[in-house]
Amino acid sequence: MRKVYFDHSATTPVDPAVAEEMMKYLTEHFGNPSSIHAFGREARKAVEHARQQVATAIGASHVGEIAFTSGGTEADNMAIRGVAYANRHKGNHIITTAAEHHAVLSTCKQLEKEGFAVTVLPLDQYGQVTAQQVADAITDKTILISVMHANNEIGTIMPIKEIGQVAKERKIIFHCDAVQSVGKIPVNVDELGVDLLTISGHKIYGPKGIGAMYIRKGTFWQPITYGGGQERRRRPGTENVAGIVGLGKAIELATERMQSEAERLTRYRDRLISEVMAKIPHTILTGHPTNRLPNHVSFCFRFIEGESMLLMLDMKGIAISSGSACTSGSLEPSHVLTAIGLPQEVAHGSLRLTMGKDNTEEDVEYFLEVLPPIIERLREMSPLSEG
Amino acid sequence: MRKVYFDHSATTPVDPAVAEEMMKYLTEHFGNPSSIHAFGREARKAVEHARQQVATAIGASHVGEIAFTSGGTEADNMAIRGVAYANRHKGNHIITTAAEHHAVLSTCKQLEKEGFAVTVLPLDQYGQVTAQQVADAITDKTILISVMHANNEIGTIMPIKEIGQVAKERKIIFHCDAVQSVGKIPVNVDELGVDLLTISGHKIYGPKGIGAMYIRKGTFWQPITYGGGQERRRRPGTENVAGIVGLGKAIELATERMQSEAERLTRYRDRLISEVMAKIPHTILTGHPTNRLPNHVSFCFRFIEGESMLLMLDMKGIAISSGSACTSGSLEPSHVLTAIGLPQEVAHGSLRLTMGKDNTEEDVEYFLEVLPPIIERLREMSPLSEG
Amino acid sequence: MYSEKVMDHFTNPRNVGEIENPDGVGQVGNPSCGDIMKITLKIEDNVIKDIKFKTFGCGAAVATSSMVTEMAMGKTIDEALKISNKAVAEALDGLPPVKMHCSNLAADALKAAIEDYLKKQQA
Ligand SMILES: Cc1ncc(COP(=O)(O)O)c(C=O)c1O
Ligand SMILES: Cc1ncc(COP(=O)(O)O)c(C=O)c1O
Ligand code: FES
Ligand code: FES
Repeated sequence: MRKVYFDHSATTPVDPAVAEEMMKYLTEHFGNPSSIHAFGREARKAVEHARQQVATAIGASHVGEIAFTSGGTEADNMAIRGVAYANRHKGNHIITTAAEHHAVLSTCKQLEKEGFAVTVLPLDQYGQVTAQQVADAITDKTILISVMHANNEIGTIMPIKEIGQVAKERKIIFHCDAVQSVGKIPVNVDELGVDLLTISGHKIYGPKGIGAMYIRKGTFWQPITYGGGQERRRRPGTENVAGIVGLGKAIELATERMQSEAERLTRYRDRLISEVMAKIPHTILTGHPTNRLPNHVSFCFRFIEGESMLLMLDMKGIAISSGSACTSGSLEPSHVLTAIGLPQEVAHGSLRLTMGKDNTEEDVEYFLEVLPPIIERLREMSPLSEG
Repeated sequence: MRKVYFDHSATTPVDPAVAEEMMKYLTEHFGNPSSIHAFGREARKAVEHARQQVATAIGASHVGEIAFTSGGTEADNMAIRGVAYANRHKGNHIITTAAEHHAVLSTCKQLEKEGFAVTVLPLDQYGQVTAQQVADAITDKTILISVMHANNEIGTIMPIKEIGQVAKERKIIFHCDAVQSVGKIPVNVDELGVDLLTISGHKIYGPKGIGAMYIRKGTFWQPITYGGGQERRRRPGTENVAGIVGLGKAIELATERMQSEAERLTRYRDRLISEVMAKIPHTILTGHPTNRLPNHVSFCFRFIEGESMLLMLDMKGIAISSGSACTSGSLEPSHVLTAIGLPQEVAHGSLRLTMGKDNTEEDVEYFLEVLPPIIERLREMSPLSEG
Repeated sequence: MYSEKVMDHFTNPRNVGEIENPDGVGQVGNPSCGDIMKITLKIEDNVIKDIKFKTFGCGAAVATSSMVTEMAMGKTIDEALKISNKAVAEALDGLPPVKMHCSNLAADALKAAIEDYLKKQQA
């Protein structure tokens, strides 16, 4: 059976070139970067090389502005709580959006319990907030703005540059979760005007369990875990050398192929959107129709439920995801789908298709062939369907 | 030149069998364990298999008592702060020892800033505390005892079982950092009577950047990072599947070879101790002479400084470490060496030799041949030396 | 995640559809999770002669619906009323814990359909 992986926003395979690099640092050059002997120095060199690769990819002026973390979630936690605690004397107000990942929203919720005040900006129907909304929410207690670059569920790209200008004018620290955008669309910390940025390895053909936080020189911030002095006292624990090497290589490769991949996948994306909308009635495109990630397609199909769709597509060899409640284990549909105004029963029928470097036009055609009869069959089974 | 790696307490090479397992989960079975399609299910299965391997290795009754972390440091942070915050209503007192790793001590120091009271038990000349010391330190505000199983710098093994009994009698939660002992000496959570236990992958021929926290069912505890619901809501973030698989395999292999390795390395250890002590005057054995890790040898050589020794040994192909200030980057010698009563100038001359599975008797002989002239040369250079 | 039996009933659901002019109709739904099950019955001499379902929901919801129709077919009303949600889950070799509460409503739908039939009989 044909196997088509269409779930690159969930995770990606490690690029063979990345895996090869990592392998060397697992077995051969296995030293602890803190050791001063030859094994340690070899590991240290690799870590600093990777740090340079990450800095270059996102246009950081100083290589020391990159700290490696155990993933996007930890970087989000570090950025938000680290800024909040370090700036408590100045104020307690944080601005974020309803589109953010749980790593940001749950962290903000926790901070609320600890006495911070959080404004969660509502989204328009496409999942965007405007710089004006951000500006209007700022008070003299505001210490942090956190807005994601591109949304994982609906692919919409936020006006980060404009928000960055507002943040700069009002002198407020600005964090951006760029987990989904890095390697797919240009990310330059100076052009975007961000002070902290979150990166995750496993979304860009690097390994899981590694990420990075960019932190602009001079930003008021403090660590949130305690231990050894690694990562310039920003993040303790023996460095995940192989993971760091993998992230460095992965972000370099992703940057190299970004433009050509973006063009190729945008073609697939637009074909998928127009053909699905044409072939299948009662379909809603979620997210912005054009201002979205090149590899990202997402719909809601009325009258049916996401998990059933997923299972049927899985039996046809297609791996895909949904924001349906039944797939989340939480009994509630995705907060993003609700925030863009979809009623619960519609959100249940969500489907997300995210393409990657190994997908071909044939994969797209296979999907377009397989999907309609599945939707039809599920609608026949559905008591909601008009028939 | 002969290459001898004698720094296994700092880190270990990944076992080729472990690396091979990991490789599969980097490239081929790369799914996100939270995904419900075939790729996700494959990854989930691997994670749960590894969880079982860890549970089995430490004698945990329930596989759900294991949560994977990004390493020993994160597990220590999670254990200590998670218990402290969750039990704040009962009391604010924590008992620990001067032997602990920074991941424990710095965390406790941070908790002191947050209003907790911490008793740091002093060590005897061998680096031990007694169960009686622990018992005497308990107050009606005590909510946590944290004592490491074996010390990384001097190899001394703590009377965990006896302390566990005290903790149980007094109904106080007991955490044990077993990073250095797991895989080297028997670790059974029920026999030791611990409620939380810290494990790190890279000390047992697994990868860096992965660890585990054992948490006994029913223990009052709360998470310290926020995000998705992974690891049964204990530790958010996409699971480091390859790392988890590596840790599972590594702990299984370490357990299998534990007894034979312990016997073999104890022979090397005792030979090293007796020959070095006999050959080199003004040498102090640090840590307990017998109640110490089988692979662990540590000395202080008077009148000389650790970093110089390390560099000279490194030029002879021997990788080894020191608790000297000059190697730590902190300008202070190891807190453990100070805590066992060594004067600063003696602590400066510390050397730690930690053996592993690939070391041979020839490595031991090579070291015994190379070390004395190095010490002699450095002493000739030293203004402190009596000549 | 799902047992082979669940996947079998999900892949080849038995008795899908809606009976025309049914003797009893039952619809239940769990608003928090969003699954809705509708069962229609044909009853003769107190025996379930035909039963069909329609379901909006996850794999477990489809499988439990299918299973309950198979279990109820040919049974007397009294026997069918004794089928519990738990029995349906067991007949499927179990459901994942997260699914136990939300997707396991098929027996309730069956009960609702039978009660609807009994009410119509009284009228
Ligand atoms: C937007 C966004 N932020 C953060 C994360 C968390 O990253 P990680 O899985 O590396 O913890 C993800 C992915 O899961 C994401 O899509
Ligand atoms: C006793 C002890 N605890 C904790 C740690 C920290 O573990 P990790 O390096 O995996 O963060 C180490 C090693 O560095 C250690 O020796
Ligand atoms: S003598 Fe140079 S750092 Fe200590
Ligand atoms: S219908 Fe939602 S979990 Fe089953």
